[in-house]
Amino acid sequence: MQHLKEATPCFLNLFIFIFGWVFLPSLETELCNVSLKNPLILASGVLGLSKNNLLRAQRGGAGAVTIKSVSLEERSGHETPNIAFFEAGMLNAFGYCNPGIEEALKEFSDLSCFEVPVIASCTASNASDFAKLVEALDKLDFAAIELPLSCPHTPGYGLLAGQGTPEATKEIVEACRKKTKKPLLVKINASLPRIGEIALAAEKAGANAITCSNTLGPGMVIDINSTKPVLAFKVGGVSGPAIRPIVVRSVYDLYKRIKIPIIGLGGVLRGEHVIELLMAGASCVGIGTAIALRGHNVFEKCCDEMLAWMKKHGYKSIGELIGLAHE
Amino acid sequence: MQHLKEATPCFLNLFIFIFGWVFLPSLETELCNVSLKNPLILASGVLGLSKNNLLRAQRGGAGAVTIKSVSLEERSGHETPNIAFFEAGMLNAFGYCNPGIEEALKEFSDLSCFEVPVIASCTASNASDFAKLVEALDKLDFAAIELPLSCPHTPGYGLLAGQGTPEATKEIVEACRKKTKKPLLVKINASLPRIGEIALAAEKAGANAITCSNTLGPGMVIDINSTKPVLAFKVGGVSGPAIRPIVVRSVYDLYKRIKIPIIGLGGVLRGEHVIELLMAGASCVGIGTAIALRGHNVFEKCCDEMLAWMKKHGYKSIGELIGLAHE
Amino acid sequence: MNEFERSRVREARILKIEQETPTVKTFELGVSLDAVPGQFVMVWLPRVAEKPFTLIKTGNTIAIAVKKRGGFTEKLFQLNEGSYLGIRGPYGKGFSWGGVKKVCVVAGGIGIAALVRLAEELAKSKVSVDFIAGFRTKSEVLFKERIENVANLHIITEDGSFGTKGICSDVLMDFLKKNEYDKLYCCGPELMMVKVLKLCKKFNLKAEFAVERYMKCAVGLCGQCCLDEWLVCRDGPVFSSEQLLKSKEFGKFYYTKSGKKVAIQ
Amino acid sequence: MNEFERSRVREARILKIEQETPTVKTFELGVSLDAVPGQFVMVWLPRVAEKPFTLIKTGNTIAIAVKKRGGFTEKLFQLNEGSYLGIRGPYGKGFSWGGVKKVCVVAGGIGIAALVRLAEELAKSKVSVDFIAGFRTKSEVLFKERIENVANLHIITEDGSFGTKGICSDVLMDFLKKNEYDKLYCCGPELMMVKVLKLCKKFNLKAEFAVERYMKCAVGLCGQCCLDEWLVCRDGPVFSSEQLLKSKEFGKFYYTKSGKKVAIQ
Ligand SMILES: Cc1cc2nc3c(=O)[nH]c(=O)nc-3n(C[C@H](O)[C@H](O)[C@H](O)COP(=O)(O)OP(=O)(O)OC[C@H]3O[C@@H](n4cnc5c(N)ncnc54)[C@H](O)[C@@H]3O)c2cc1C
Ligand SMILES: Cc1cc2nc3c(=O)[nH]c(=O)nc-3n(C[C@H](O)[C@H](O)[C@H](O)COP(=O)(O)OP(=O)(O)OC[C@H]3O[C@@H](n4cnc5c(N)ncnc54)[C@H](O)[C@@H]3O)c2cc1C
Ligand SMILES: Cc1cc2nc3c(=O)[nH]c(=O)nc-3n(C[C@H](O)[C@H](O)[C@H](O)COP(=O)(O)O)c2cc1C
Ligand SMILES: Cc1cc2nc3c(=O)[nH]c(=O)nc-3n(C[C@H](O)[C@H](O)[C@H](O)COP(=O)(O)O)c2cc1C
Ligand code: FES
Ligand code: FES
Repeated sequence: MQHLKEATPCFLNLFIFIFGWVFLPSLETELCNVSLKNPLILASGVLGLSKNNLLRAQRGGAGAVTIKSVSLEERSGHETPNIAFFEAGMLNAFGYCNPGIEEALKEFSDLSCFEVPVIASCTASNASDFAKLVEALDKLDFAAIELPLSCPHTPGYGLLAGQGTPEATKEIVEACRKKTKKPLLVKINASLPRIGEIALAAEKAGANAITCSNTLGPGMVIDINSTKPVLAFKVGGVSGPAIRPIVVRSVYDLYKRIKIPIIGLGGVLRGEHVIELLMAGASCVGIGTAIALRGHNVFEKCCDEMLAWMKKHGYKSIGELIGLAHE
Repeated sequence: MQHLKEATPCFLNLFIFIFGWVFLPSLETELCNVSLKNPLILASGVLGLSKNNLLRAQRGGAGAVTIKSVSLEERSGHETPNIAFFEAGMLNAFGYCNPGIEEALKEFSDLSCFEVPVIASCTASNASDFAKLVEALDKLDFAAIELPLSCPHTPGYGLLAGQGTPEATKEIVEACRKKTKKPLLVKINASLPRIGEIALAAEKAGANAITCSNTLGPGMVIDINSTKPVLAFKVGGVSGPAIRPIVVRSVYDLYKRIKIPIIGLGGVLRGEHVIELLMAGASCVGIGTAIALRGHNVFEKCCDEMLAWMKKHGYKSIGELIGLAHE
Repeated sequence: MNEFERSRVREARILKIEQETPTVKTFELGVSLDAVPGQFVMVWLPRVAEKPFTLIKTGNTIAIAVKKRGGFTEKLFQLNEGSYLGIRGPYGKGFSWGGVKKVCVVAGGIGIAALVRLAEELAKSKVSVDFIAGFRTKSEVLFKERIENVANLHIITEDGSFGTKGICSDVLMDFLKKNEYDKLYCCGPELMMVKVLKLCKKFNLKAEFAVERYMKCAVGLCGQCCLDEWLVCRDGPVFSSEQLLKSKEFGKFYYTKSGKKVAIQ
Repeated sequence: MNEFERSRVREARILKIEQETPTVKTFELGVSLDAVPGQFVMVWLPRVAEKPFTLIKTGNTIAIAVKKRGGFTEKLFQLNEGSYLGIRGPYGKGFSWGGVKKVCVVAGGIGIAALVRLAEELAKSKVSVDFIAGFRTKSEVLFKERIENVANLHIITEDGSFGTKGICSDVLMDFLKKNEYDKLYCCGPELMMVKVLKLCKKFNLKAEFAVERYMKCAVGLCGQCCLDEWLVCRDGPVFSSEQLLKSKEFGKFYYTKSGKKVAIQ
């Protein structure tokens, strides 16, 4: 009897453990050998100017956070208005405002306050400047470095510097690859018809993952009462719900063409949208604009929605969902 | 006295006439020398299978109507689902279902029941087939013929046949130009980065107007509960509010590059959206998807909204609005 | 919620399947939906197709009655309970019965699916209902108990194997002679509906008919389902006798999957 | 209405301009808007820029008080009645005054713009208000009548040309010694607010401060307006003394247009 009495709680624990293992879904995952508590990544340029900004996103439940893209020199960016809204999303044209690499190196020199991986992002007009930035960022504790070759609204950068081609992608990624052993993420633009070739070029040149997508377009919103485009720069990149179907299709296409993982990004508002991108083939999913709608804990909210859906439908892990729409 | 008594109503009439002329805005306009009672055109593929369909749009207030694109042979198109919705618009992949040119020639042989111009639309896989279709359509009473070189979801046609390049555009438009004196409208896709060059090629080859835009993307909507893309063809062209800013920007860009008029098309739901596209540089504005939201009299509703806005802001004619955002 | 949100696919797994007749199964689906009798939903079987079906039950769960005809319905018949279906809708304009006291309902074959909820709603509104239901043969008789509960059911079979032998329109003539109705409701093969419409005209009786056309979008965009200037998905599927008497296509033409206009035989 | 709709630019033509002091003009704008005192709008002058301004009037029309500082405000000063402005908002968290009976309000310079509606609302809630308003010199005194109507106004000028000579924080010390307040509200130059915060701590008085930071998006996306982990556009501009006492950046750092962190002098 004594024997049994002691054994009971032990059995119970085991039972609870097995029960939990069998029935409770987990959101844990990994990207380029970096483990993440959930697949949600704060998109570059949204918050991310300062460590404090990023801490806020961490507190809001992000699985990883990305800094705002930094350039060699300080840039104050385009004049305001930098954003314009329409009923299905928004346009932005900040023009890569950022304090420059020197300030960024100071701001992000100590990342010990982060419990989640911090991803760097840098932008330049040519391959050698990209390489310089990557070399500098390599020295800090970033988990990975993202190269946005796809901004649609900053003269001298991204698409407006002709970076949205397989050739330019190859050149830039190769130059950066020499400067770091950290995972390199290449951010592309789903607006382009040749994304498959661009992603393949990045993969061949040594990129470790593709982020798809930057803002689309560009687009324009005209305020008819003043007869003027709202944005000071007139045009801006489209983000939010409006772009999600195009991003889903792009991720779906890339999943068939490349072997490196994909970060799906664009128009995610809810946990169900995260799952949609995972099923299309994304390994992780970025969130930006949704913060304006659902607050800084949108990550937490999406996680709750994902867990509820996974429980209801009997999925236990993120891995089961990735690429499921291809089957 | 007698003299005066008789004169009064005459003065009054004159006064009312002048008052009307001074204060009441007019929506009348013209496109390629065809006069229109308002600048709203039923988009191709939306209704347009039959004369009856088009009569419904005419009754709903359209200033002109376009038939669904017709091909040489009968096509039953893609399997259903042909449409998929998301919160900011929809995707369609009908795959150019149509009864073929022979049936179309019967259906549209007598257009005398129309009070508004009827525009033909035809689609083919190559320039010589396009020319055959244009030759056939030229015989009927269509006010113009539209060439959609931009469908993103039908193998063998539009973008999936490589028609979205300046070279292909030139070849197709030149071939069609030889077969008709009617205005030729070339429909392009704002998803493409080179729309300026494509439109210029069309203009040089003899096109009389550019319709911008076809559906964007393509995009994909995945139903996460079944893990499957909703559309039978998996991907489809995006229409509705989601695409409006990209269409506005494209029209704005084209207005600076080409001399022929532009038909702005994409995401228009309200009169204010029509005015936004006119200010961007469109001479006329197409409406498609909005019918699903606001019914077949969406044209009438948009006209009312335009008139109310024009009255409030002191505009008297459509001509005053075209390109206003460029000033 | 705008029309876009409303038209997103919803999960509607099959809760229960019943073989009602050799060619008809009913499917109860796990999704909650309200709709007026006569409205329909688009039913999607992933990787197969999406087709319109009338709702024979609404509320916390919904149900449809399906007659095996071609590729899609055959695939539906192979499904088991628990299988995934997606639905969107409800779409269309349903029946109306304001101010009526005594009505006649005429159903032909699977057309009864559009009328069974109507009969129940009419009974709830204390309307007296004569329900004439025609089938090919005894084994095809559908919803007998459900309709007997709410209406005076008169079953007709073409081969006389059950109820009166004959076709609906013949029997209807008798009913119209003997009774004073406020309104008539009808759904069935189009040529039968044409006959019923003629009788209604003769007896000066107002009526509503549920019409079928090939449908693709169900939101009034593709033009596929047109009947004269109307779109069946949006202006119908229920049309009034006044409308149909003006129609040049009712009973005469419909449009195939490609949009080709063909004659109804 | 979602946040996207809410943030679309609205036409807000200038109805009335008044030169209040040599450096401050008030603009009444033709747009209807409700907002809590302390909330702000983004004001867009096409082809110039878009900047944040507190609402000093809400309802059928709104109004802002603008101090001429740099490029944008200079352009605003050149406008005439009838000129076009666009606005979006209101944004941010305003002041709260649940359960208070007697309060002290401390305004420095144009900071009074954030507090004038608060004083009026407090008066409506029968709260007794001591309002200390500091200005550089007599000609800069703003909203004297409006505030005298609803509060005990104590004007202070740095050069003594009107009211008490001195700075707000000195005078405030006296008030705190002589009165028992339930809460204090403050807006003004940040270094002045730091001093007021210290006094509040000393007297164990709860307080709320309206803080300024460089703003671009106003919807919590760009990170430009951050104060520690908070975003002034979304979590502020009104912060509680508890929050600010924990802050490592209040009174010390802000971020310039490029996002560069610089010290406040
Ligand atoms: C508003 C409406 C409500 C309907 N309600 C029911 C119902 O409750 N029960 C029921 O059994 N059937 C109903 N139908 C018909 C049903 O949609 C078709 O029987 C079904 O689509 C047949 O598909 P299939 O592939 O099995 O047959 P097929 O061999 O493809 O076709 C058989 C017949 O069905 C018609 N059909 C096929 N596809 C469609 C389509 N997409 N839209 C319309 N007709 C089509 C064809 O005209 C053909 O005559 C309804 C149709 C409409 C328009
Ligand atoms: C929440 C909030 C409410 C405000 N309410 C008022 C008000 O009611 N009345 C008023 O006169 N001023 C108010 N301001 C400040 C006002 O926005 C700036 O004074 C104005 O933008 C100065 O612009 P400028 O181009 O004329 O001057 P600049 O020469 O560009 O700058 C002068 C000062 O204004 C600040 N400033 C400039 N641009 C911005 C910006 N986009 N966001 C924040 N600060 C900026 C700068 O830090 C600088 O110290 C408010 C600011 C904030 C953040
Ligand atoms: C305000 C804002 C600023 C952005 N800045 C950057 C940037 O600096 N670098 C970058 O790579 N992407 C930038 N982006 C793009 C986002 O990272 C993201 O790719 C895009 O917004 C789509 O995602 P969303 O719909 O979830 O916002 C920015 C987006 C927004 C809305
Ligand atoms: C259901 C549907 C069918 C369409 N079919 C065609 C077509 O046959 N030919 C064509 O040129 N465009 C076709 N289009 C594109 C439209 O003409 C239009 O360019 C596009 O939908 C954008 O406008 P909207 O947002 O107002 O719908 C179709 C669009 C829809 C929604
Ligand atoms: S099914 Fe498309 S219009 Fe009716
Ligand atoms: S102004 Fe952009 S986050 Fe506050």
